[in-house]
Amino acid sequence: MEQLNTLWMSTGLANFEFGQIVMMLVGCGLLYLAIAKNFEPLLLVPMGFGAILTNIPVAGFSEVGGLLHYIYYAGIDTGIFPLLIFMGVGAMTDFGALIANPKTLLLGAAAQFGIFATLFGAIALNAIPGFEFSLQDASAIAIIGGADGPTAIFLASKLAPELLGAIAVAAYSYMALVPIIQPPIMKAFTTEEERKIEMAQLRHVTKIEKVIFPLGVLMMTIFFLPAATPLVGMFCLGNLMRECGVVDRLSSTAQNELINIVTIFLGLGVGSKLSANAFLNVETLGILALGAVAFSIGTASGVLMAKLMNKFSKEKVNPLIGAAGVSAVPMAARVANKVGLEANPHNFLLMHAMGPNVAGVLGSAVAAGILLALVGQ
Amino acid sequence: MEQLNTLWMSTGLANFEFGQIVMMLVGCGLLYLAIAKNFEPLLLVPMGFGAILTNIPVAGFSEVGGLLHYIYYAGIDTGIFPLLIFMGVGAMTDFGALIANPKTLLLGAAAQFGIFATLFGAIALNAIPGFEFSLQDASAIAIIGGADGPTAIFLASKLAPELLGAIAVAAYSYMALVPIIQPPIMKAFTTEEERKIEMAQLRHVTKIEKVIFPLGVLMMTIFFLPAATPLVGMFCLGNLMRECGVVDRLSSTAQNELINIVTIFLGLGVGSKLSANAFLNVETLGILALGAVAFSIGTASGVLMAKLMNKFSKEKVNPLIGAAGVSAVPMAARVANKVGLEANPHNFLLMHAMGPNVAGVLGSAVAAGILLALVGQ
Amino acid sequence: MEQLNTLWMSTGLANFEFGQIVMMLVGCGLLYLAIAKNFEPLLLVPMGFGAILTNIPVAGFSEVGGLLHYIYYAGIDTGIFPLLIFMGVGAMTDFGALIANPKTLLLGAAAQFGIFATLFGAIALNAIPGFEFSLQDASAIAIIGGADGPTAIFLASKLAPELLGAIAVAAYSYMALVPIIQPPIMKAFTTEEERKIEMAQLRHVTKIEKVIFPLGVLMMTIFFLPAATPLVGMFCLGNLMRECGVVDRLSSTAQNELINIVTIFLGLGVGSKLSANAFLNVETLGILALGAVAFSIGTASGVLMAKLMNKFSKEKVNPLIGAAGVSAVPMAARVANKVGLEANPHNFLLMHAMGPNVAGVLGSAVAAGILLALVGQ
Amino acid sequence: MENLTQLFIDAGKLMLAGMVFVFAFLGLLIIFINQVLVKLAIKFPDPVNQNSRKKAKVKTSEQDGVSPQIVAAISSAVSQYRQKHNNKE
Amino acid sequence: MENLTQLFIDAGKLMLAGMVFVFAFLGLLIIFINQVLVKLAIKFPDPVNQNSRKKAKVKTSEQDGVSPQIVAAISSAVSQYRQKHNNKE
Amino acid sequence: MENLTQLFIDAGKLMLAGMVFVFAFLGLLIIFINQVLVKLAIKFPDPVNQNSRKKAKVKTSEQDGVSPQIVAAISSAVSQYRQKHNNKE
Ligand code: NA
Ligand code: NA
Ligand code: NA
Repeated sequence: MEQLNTLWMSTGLANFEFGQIVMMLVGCGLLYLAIAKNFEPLLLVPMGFGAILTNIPVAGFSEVGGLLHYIYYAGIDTGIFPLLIFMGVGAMTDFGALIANPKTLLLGAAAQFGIFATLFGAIALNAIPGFEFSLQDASAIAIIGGADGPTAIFLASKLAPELLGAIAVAAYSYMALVPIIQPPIMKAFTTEEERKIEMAQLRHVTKIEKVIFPLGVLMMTIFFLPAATPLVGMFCLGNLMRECGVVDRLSSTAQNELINIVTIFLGLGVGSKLSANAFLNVETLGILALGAVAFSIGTASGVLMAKLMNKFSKEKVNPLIGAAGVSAVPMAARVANKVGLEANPHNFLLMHAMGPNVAGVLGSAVAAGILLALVGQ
Repeated sequence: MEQLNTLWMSTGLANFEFGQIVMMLVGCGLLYLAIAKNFEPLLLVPMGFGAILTNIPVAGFSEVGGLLHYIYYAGIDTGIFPLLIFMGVGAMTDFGALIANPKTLLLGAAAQFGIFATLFGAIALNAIPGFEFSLQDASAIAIIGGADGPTAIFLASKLAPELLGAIAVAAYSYMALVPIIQPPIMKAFTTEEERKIEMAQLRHVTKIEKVIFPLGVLMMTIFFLPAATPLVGMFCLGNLMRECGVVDRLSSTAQNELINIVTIFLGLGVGSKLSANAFLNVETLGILALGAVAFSIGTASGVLMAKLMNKFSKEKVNPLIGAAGVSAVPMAARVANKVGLEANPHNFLLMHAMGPNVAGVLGSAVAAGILLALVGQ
Repeated sequence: MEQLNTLWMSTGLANFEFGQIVMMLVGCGLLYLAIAKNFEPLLLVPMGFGAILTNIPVAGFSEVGGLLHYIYYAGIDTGIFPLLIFMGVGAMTDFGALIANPKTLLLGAAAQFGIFATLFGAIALNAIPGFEFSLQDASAIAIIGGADGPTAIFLASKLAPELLGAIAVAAYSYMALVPIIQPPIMKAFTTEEERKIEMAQLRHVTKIEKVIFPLGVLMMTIFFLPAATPLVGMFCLGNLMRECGVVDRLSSTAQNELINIVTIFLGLGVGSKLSANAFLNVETLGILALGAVAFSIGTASGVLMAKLMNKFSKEKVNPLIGAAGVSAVPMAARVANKVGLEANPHNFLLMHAMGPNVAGVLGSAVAAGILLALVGQ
Repeated sequence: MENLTQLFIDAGKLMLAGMVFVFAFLGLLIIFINQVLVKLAIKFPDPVNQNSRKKAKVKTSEQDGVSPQIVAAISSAVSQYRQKHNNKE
Repeated sequence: MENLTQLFIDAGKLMLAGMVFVFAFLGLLIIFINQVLVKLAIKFPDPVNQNSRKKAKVKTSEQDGVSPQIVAAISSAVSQYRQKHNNKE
Repeated sequence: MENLTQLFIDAGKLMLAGMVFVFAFLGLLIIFINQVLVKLAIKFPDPVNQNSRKKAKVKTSEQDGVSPQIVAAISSAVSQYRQKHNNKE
């Protein structure tokens, strides 16, 4: 009967390509990591699901007229979704610990070496046949070292959209792996004594400081790095709404319903870039390797910077909190706290580590702006 | 004075066409049913209001630049709104009763005969002068028998957008009329004895079953019916977010704020298709008649299937729950429970009826996929 | 090193134009008024921030591809955002006081003289060299006298988009200044005796009245002024959702999450029109002056109308509540209450003032419709 | 200057037409309220029974010490609270 | 009329193919549940410990009179309430 | 190969310029905090009065047994709960 034949010809079974099957397994793998291993589930659940949907034969989710096509072009290609996420993250961020101990900004700065070293590493990979990363590609890959999801997605969508899928997978996977990647590096670069250092309690930060801070950050970004103002600007808007105290209902919506809605769409849209021909190649392996390198170098740089600061300052800093400079808020700060407690059960570093942690968010947004200004056309 | 004259010439009174007045009364009728009779108010309030707005002379709500024009083309023509609603419905759906008693899937399958019989009936109407339904039109009308709002809107927007208004009115009206349409049919096809059948308590369903179930449904849809993956995929995404336990804030947003926002827009957009020349014709009468037929046949098929199953199985099924196979969640399940209680005051069928009820949702999404695959171009 | 040079050439410092700096200061001024002085912060915080962002050199927020460009053209140029805000405001509005005392509609009508007198005034300004307001421009400016933010933004975006920034600044600033602008005018036009007038308690308003009222308003607008139906229609939809009692979850979303999301975007989008060449000119000064005139005339007209009504009616009206006819809900009603208490400590006018207050919202929406019908092309 | 005179005339006409229309419209609304709504209110008064039934319900549940709705609300609030205070993004 | 006959034949075929497919699909789903899910449920039963631990937790906190989560929920509800009842727009 | 060398040089320059800039930027932020914010904090300390007033308020209401805000919050939570648990879609 021709109807059943037409139906059969329209089935997935009759139309599967090998690469699509593999990519669906990748999508299932992401779902497994998210659900069973709790790897950044808020993004990886929709992203893994999007990876499955985009690889369905015949259905055309990512072709003109398909749902994921609309989502990608309306929200990610334009940069709107990562910027809205960033606004929500800004509304969730408390800069109090950073303002109370501004020196920790240097730790957040040092950890960005993970980004720029990885940029160099990505170019170095070109020496191996099969790799042909342009400076744009290398920059987009390097931002994985920023350990900040929306920043990575924003930059990759501008500089190397065809690598977006792999970069997002790497960025979120390593952010989830922070508790496994960081501790050995932190211990390798510190002595038992250093890990025991206790830090003075942070001073009280007044409301006006918290209100003026995001405006000051925005002004400096305007003066020195306009290319970073989309990211930093939306982040500061969210933070200002949080701290100013007169628009609590907007702040609450930005950090709850709005960020939730956008997260679902962002995940689906990023997942739609996980197609076989964009993901199943040697470059993806290179990106995954470089991502691990980036996190490791960033962690080490933060720790070493803290040790350097201790050479020049009376007030000692526990070098463990330097590792939190990679951002990955608030996971990296919690890791610093945990490793600190292992060395000294009375040493609570969490609040101290929040300083470099949020400094790392600013640092990687600034780094993204530099890359946009220098290699974006 | 020319200003007052210009004002007069721009009034509705000076520009009304007869059809517009009638359609406004139809819109008011929908509002009346929604508010006074509680007919699916969440959709019918915005839809009735949209019907009024779209028929205002001069205002141009549904012309280029008008609000309803934007809503319709951004959200309904693209299919985005019904798919988002379906995601939210998925996040609200508990498949526990279905997994505990999988046989009830057959009831959900049987009830879809309401769809395909109606398809045949719509073509049969062509024998009457004045009706000229294409196979596409007939398919879009038939889906009313699926008793599932977003599925009907999605399919109609793809196959017969000019009939969308009438189809949506029929689908939601009959869904609201389920407590009136179904009981006489249920009683006509069952004996008092059958209605008294008590069913064994359902087994406990574990978390892993509930997590894997939506993924299994999606995989089977991918293998056998990719054309249904937009509907089934978004439904399963919502259900996975609900059950996986790691993205509760996304699941909550999907079933509350997001679905509410989209419902307002969906109702307005569907209402905008209730224009006089699309609605005030004999075809609408045909659609309303066919819709009633579809619900009745679906109900009867579900009941008869249950009786057939009892012929071949030791574990008896109360045939009343077969009627819930048309979906119309959770109204049809409640109706089955109520009719069951009339026959046997100790017989609580609600949980048992939820099985065929949610099976009916899957069944009509599958049926929609079949129609898309076979008659969509 | 060329990289640092490229970076320097891309900094804001190397690219600033004088006008951009001034406009950023204007943006900071709006933020100051919003945060420190509590001037309509829900709109002025995102709007002030948007003014800063749009004036950043190099970043191109409001150019093709920029975030604010997308927001403006998707939401404000189309009119969607102000209409959604208006729907939310409708869902927040209780017409009970107005229905209980319908005479107060005349106060809301009288206060609209502020709009039409200002229209005349704007044309009169053309006598001064430097001003060249068209009838469209004058109408958009005049609507400031409506004391209703979304109405002003909607009309200005249709009639004079290049003046939108200045009009929004004036409208929201004067709305915030209502407690300062109105009392002296109210006292100047009333005697101590009049201010002491106590009013009878309002009758109970039934549910059916509140449900039918928005539909009646919509019908009258359709009959007599279709050009006002976008504004009035969305307002009435929100109000109907509020009062009908069967779609509470839609109503709640419309007055919370949806209005919050749209407010953030609306503020940013309006702020993006605060560019130097559109704002830094003598016309802006004219607009600010005319705005103050509009509020003053509207206040006086409302008060005088109340005194006139007292001449012809036994049941006396406290003329102070006439001032609430300008709308600026609920601030103007509170001001009337406060001034009333000063004259008579036992005289609570708040509920009585809510009648003209919400009548003013309808009145200015009607006035906007008239202007659209007569001077919109 | 002629142009300005014309504009003045137009603005004046607009002012007059506008105020006439606004008063006519809101005046009609007064009639609508007095003629239609008030009569509707008399024909369909608010259902008193339902309210008292509701009150009765509430009373019963309050006699138990804690209303089940309040328990539900609090548990819902707890779950909302937990959700909102999860780790960011 | 020929056209109508053809349509009838097409509709009939569609009906047949559709019902066969729907039953096949949902029938396979039965097999999936019985063969896959049930076995998974046996292999990975719901963690009983965790539940009892949770219950224990709740008990402890209830013994204190007021659970800290309820306090948190109420304060969250209070702040939500305040927010939502701010002056409009 | 020449191309690769050039890329290496570019990457190296980028690395250097980037790290210099990041340190300069965040370093300036330190100065901003120490020079501007700290002084602001001294000039405009957090209003102590307001806090103590708030505390006083809370105390008063707590003395009544149940704060009106908590009552409001619970009733709001109840209505939210009801709404969310309405029948689907
Ligand atoms: Na970072
Ligand atoms: Na169905
Ligand atoms: Na007004």
